[in-house]
Amino acid sequence: MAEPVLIRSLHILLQVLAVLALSPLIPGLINRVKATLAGRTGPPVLQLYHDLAKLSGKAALFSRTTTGMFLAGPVATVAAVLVASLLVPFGHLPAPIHFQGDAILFIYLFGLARFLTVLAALDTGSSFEGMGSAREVTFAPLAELAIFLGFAALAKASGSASLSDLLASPGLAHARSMAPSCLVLAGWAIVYLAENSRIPVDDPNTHLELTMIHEVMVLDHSGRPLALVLYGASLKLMVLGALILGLVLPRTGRPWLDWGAFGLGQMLLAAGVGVVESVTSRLAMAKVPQFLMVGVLASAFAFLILLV
Amino acid sequence: MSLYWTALLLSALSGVPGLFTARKGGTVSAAMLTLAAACGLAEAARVLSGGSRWALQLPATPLGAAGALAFDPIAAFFLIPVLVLSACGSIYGIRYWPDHHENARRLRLLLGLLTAFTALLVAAAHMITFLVAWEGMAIVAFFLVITEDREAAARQAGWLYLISTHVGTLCLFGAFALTAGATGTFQFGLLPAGFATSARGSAAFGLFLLSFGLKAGVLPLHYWLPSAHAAAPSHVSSFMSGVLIKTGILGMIRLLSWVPDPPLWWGGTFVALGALSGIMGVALALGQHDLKRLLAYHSIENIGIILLGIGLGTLGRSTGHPAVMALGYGGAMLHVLNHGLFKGLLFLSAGAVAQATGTRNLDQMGGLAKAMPGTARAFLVGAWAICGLPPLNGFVSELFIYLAAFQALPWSRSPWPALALAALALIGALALACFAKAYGIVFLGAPRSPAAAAAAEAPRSMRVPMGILALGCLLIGLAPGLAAPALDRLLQAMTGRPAPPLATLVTLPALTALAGLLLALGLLLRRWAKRGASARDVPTWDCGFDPATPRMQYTASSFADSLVSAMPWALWPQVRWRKLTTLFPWPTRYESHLPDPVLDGVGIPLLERLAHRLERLRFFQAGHLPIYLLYVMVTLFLLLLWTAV
Amino acid sequence: MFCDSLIALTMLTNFALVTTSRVAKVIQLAVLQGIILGALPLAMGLGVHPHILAMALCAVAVKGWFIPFLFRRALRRVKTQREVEPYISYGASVVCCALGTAMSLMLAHSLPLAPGTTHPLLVPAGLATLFTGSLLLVSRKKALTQVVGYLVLENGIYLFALMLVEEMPLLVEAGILLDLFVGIFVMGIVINHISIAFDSMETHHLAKLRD
Amino acid sequence: MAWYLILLPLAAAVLALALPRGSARVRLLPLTAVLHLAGLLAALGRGGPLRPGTWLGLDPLGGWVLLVISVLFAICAWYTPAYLALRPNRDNRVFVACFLSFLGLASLLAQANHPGLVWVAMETLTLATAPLIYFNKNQRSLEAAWKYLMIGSVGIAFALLGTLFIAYAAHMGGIREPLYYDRLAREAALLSRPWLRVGFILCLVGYGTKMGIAPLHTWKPDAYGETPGVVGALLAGGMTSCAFLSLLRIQGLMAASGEGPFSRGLLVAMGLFSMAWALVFMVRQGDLKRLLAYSSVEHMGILLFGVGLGGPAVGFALFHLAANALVKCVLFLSVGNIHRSYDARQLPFVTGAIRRTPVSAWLLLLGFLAITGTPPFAPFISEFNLAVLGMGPGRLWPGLAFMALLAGVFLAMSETLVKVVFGTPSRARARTPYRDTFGTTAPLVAALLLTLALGLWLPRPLAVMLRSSAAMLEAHP
Repeated sequence: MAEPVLIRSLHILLQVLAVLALSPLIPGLINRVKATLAGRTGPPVLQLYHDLAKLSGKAALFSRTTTGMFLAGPVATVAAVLVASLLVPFGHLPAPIHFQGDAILFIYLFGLARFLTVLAALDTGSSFEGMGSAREVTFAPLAELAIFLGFAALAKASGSASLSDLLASPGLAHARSMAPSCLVLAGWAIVYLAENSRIPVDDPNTHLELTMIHEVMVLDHSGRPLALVLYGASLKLMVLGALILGLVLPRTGRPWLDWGAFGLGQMLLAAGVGVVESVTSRLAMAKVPQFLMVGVLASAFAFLILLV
Repeated sequence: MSLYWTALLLSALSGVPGLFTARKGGTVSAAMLTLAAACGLAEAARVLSGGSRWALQLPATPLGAAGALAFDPIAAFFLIPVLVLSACGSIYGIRYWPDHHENARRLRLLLGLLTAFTALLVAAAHMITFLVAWEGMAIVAFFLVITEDREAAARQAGWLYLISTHVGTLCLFGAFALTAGATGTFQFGLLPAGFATSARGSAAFGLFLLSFGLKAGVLPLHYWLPSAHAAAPSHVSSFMSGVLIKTGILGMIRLLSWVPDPPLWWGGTFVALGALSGIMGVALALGQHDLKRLLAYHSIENIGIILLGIGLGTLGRSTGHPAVMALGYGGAMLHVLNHGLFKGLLFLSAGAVAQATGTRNLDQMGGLAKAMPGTARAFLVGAWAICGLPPLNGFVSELFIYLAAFQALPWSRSPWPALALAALALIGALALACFAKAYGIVFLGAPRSPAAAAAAEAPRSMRVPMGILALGCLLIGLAPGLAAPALDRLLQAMTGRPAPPLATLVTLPALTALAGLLLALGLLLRRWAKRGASARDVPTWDCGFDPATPRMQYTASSFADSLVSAMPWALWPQVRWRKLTTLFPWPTRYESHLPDPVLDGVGIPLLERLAHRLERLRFFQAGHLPIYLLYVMVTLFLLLLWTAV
Repeated sequence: MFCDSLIALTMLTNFALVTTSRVAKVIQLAVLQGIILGALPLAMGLGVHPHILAMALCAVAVKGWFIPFLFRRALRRVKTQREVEPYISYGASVVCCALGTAMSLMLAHSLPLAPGTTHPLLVPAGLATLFTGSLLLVSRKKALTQVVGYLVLENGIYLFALMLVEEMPLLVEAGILLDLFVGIFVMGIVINHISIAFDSMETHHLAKLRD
Repeated sequence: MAWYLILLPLAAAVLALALPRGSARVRLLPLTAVLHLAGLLAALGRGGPLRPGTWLGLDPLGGWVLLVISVLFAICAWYTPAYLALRPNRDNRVFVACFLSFLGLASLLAQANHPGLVWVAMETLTLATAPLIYFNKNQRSLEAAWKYLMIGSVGIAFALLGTLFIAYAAHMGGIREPLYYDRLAREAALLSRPWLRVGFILCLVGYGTKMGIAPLHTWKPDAYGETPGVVGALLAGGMTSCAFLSLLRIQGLMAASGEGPFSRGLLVAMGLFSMAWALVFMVRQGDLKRLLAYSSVEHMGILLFGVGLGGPAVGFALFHLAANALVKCVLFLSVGNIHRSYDARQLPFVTGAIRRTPVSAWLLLLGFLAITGTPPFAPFISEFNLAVLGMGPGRLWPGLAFMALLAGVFLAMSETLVKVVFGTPSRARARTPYRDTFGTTAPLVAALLLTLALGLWLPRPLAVMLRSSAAMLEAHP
């Protein structure tokens, strides 16, 4: 540990603050790009901050049918993603907390969030929310599989199960690992869209309950719980974005430059999502598994290439 | 040693006083089994914390059969779930299966015997002793499965279990014959080097795998398990699922401890079987409507996870990677304990639910979290743990196995580590779907039947054992460092040489810290979210139409439908409904059912056809004396021909 | 020489037995065969041993008088006297019997005989008679004919036993006599029971117990 | 030589024929049984090697088999009074006399030291048991007795021919009368091989028919099915043991003359075939007594298999003889009780026995578990070790086939038994006044406990006896 403790602490602090404070920017960016491409003015970039502030002051409605589980969904999402954010490296510095197996914990924290979100949805007794949660759990296994196969491909060289090591692998820079890394990137990009409920898997802006996945699960939330839901969604964008950026960002060797690259990367990613959402249309529900399967296969091939 | 024997005797006799009293038999039995658990756990803790182990040679009988017991860390480790679950089960049984039940006395007596036989089995160090305990346990369990023998389903389940376990025992005969042939003794011990790779060694491995696989419910040998677990009283199911099927794992561990040089393909076989059991187990669980059958299929899934760990450990051992070995075996062993705790917990709470609602059908339940908050919390802890979600114990053991797979990736030229990894990921996600369904449909939403609406909380004596098991799940999940030294000793006993300590391979304190952080954040946010203004007496969002009725809720079938119908090639779901054709259709019904592909798809039709074929041979015994005499002549003729040739 | 012709006669009765359809006739033939066999030890010059003489006399008495008596008594009680359609037709029976006799000759040929055996024909004849008895047992439908078959089977053993009767009288005589007396006696009793219980002696009545 | 072992039961049989009152006759049974068992134990205790050159003598092999039969008889005799009390309208004169003479003839057979005498005993045994099968005196039992008698007589005739062939083999070798077994075994090298081989085959078919190995067993299901359970027990445990002993004597000769490998191969093949054939008929066998009959066929196959394996397996086969006899006794008697209670013994009619005749049903279930090799009952010891030895060095398939067949048999038997024992008794079936009483269940419990005891511990003298019996069958030229 040549790195002075102070600098390291500063980096950690920066990462935590970035996650806490800046993630609501990302949905704003995406919406802005979409609006621009559609020729509209669109909501301001900071719209989500306004929404969160407004919702914090509003009364929350709790249906008669619900139990304490109803609140657990939004709460757990935010808590789990926050903890997960400590495990993923932003830029190319090691994550604030890193140890063997943090990659697994990372994924399982998302699993936890999903579990409680689904239960919160079922807690309302609404058939819409049951439908949404059924869809959620149907697509999630494929997404998880794609991520883990990507891990397998990345760990083929190091055998490490820590995100900080996995994402520090040579990646695109190295000729031999170029093709696998591209495939993993493709697979993870699909997962990124799916996990964050973006087009072509899900449409965050839809208003028809029957076609929703994630949005329909949180249909009954209002007030502060809804604020948590929205905040959690933006956190997920940021944290999963970091995972993808780890694969593609060039290594500068200078921490502050890395930070800059990371920030730029997050913005580009958001812009990319906006572009994708503008130029593609929603997939039919039955096609979603096939789309995710492409992601799984991409990751699987990445591993298989390394095996031969 | 005396503590172990005290535990054994107390458990064996725990049902006896109840035979002679009209009331309080359950309490006495629970007290004795709890005392037995205290004694046995003390002994296990002593050995696992480095205390001296003991061995005992029983006197040989004139026919050469002898017996031996050895209380080593393996035995001590496996003894823990045995005693914990039997004690919890017996306390639970006081009110769950009270004295006025037809079979209450028999049930208590048998539960004690089952505990004693299983406790004997874990310490058996001789093939005869092992077989006696093994078969004793199986037969007693058969009587327990068939407790409610007035019901045809229970009889069928019991029979299926009985024949499966006996076939397993016979395979064990053969496997022991081959190993005893190699060592020249019935005593457990190291097999000569090279035996494992020989043809006889492979045959023995195959037979062991059949036998232990049948016991453990490894797919495709799991076919007996769902119906047996569903038919048995819930505290027996909890013991069977938590402990009894693990004796198959115990057998595999014992086998691996005798083999100095397991071939590479053994590990591969374990991984392949583990992946198959895990994925198919959970996929089949998804389509179940019967709560206990659903849990039973999850036992198959968890056996798959354990096998993945054993397989990776064996791969690591064969190739000389001690870290992979320690992580694989360690994870598998910890999962044995963990699964005992959370599956025991789940079965106990499922039993409470079934008793309160009078049905095991998920689609008749709903909204029970309000009526049975304690049971709901217990089930939630179990579900949380079994999905392997942090910060509970299921996550820790799965993490070990994941790490073994990760560490095996760089050097392995085989696809096994990656398969293990992918399988674990898939299993985890599917298990999550399944338990979201189970908890959501049973406890959340609105009651789907009058019985569910009228349900009442289980009595305290049933909730206490659930609480104990839930605490166990939490404890291991939050402080896995406590279990690590015991696992290290277990591994050393198993492989005969010191393995790298697990604590050096996994940063266990980080897990504890992060779990704490997660809980703290959760509590903080929850407080914040609750502090705002709220309105509580409102209906669920109904799109502005008439209020939704409970019948409109998603059911267990509809929840799982999209997943189950995505895998028709593996699951063979059966759907019965009339397609709507006209513009103004009549009311129609939709039923989906997920039969077991091995039992209902292959096994029963095959046996049916075989039996039919054999029945056709009956014409050989058609009652005509001349024909019978002809058999005598023909036999004589053929034998003479044999002599001439 | 005389004794060889007696043996040949026995084998002829075998053929006669398998072609006869009337039950009474079958009994008569069996009686005839019994008497021939009774005479055989005398023809072989074994009559000098009083115990062999006694055995032969016993055999003749049982086979020539006692057994026919029992059979006829049973026969009187039932109507039909003809063997209806045996499992193996009469023509096929003859062929079988011939084949069996040939096989007996072959088997006997492959077994070495003690040096100085005076009547080597006894072995094949015994086996052939045994075979005939077996044939009657498996091909006939009437209980009575079957018992006759058993009697013929016994005759085959008796023929073979004559090879040993001089050297091992005890073994042979005990066996032969016991078989004759007790076996046939008990069978006669059972036959009587059958004819009372079923009013018939068709064995198809006796095929209720089956799987 | 213990004359009284033969004469006592025969005298009792004569007395039974003479006694006018049925109740007094019945009391003769346990009395004779106890005296016989005591006498036998005394004779065995006196021990000493067999005096060579005698017609009768108690060698270890015969002693072991006779001990098994005597114990079995004692249990059956203890049970019979209670059974006969349930059938007051049946005259028991012939029944008791035949029952007693069975014991006398079995004693004769076990002590006979001469092939002819063995044969004579076997033949009379057949005849003495025929009236037992006809006890019910109806058309069905008559048919069973008829088949039993005819098939048995044909078999026994072949055995006589086989005995004569062996005598001729001795004659060729220059061995004169009397052909004591001990003498034949000593001079076995002189026997003419072709005659000996054919003689063995004939005896295998002959005594095999009496034992009831497939496909010579066809009388068995009918005979066991139509007799009272107690006769079934006596036949399945006692008479088959006698026939097996007769065969073993010949097998001893074969081994001593160096023809062991030939005969052993044959025995293994016949044994496995018997098990397989029995299995075919046990599948979906709804009739309890027939099921037990086929189980008996299967266990005869196991005995042959064990003897055929040779070496230490012979001892376990002999042990299995005892184990099988005792457990068969439990099974037949409990099925008999259930039959009494339901007045039926087929499946759709007999269900839920555990609720009507709880003790008998439990005994049936435990007996079934015991016979299928569940530890710690005695059959486990033999079946496990036979499986182990069947997979001993140099061979794998006999053991595997043996185990596969055991598994099949378990599957087939358990299907019927679980249906019979558990569930609810059918309402359509009227209940007879029969209830489990001390007299009809205690003997069974004793037999089961004995089986359990044998499984856990074999007294040293018995073990010695077993070992020297096995040695007699494993003599080398």
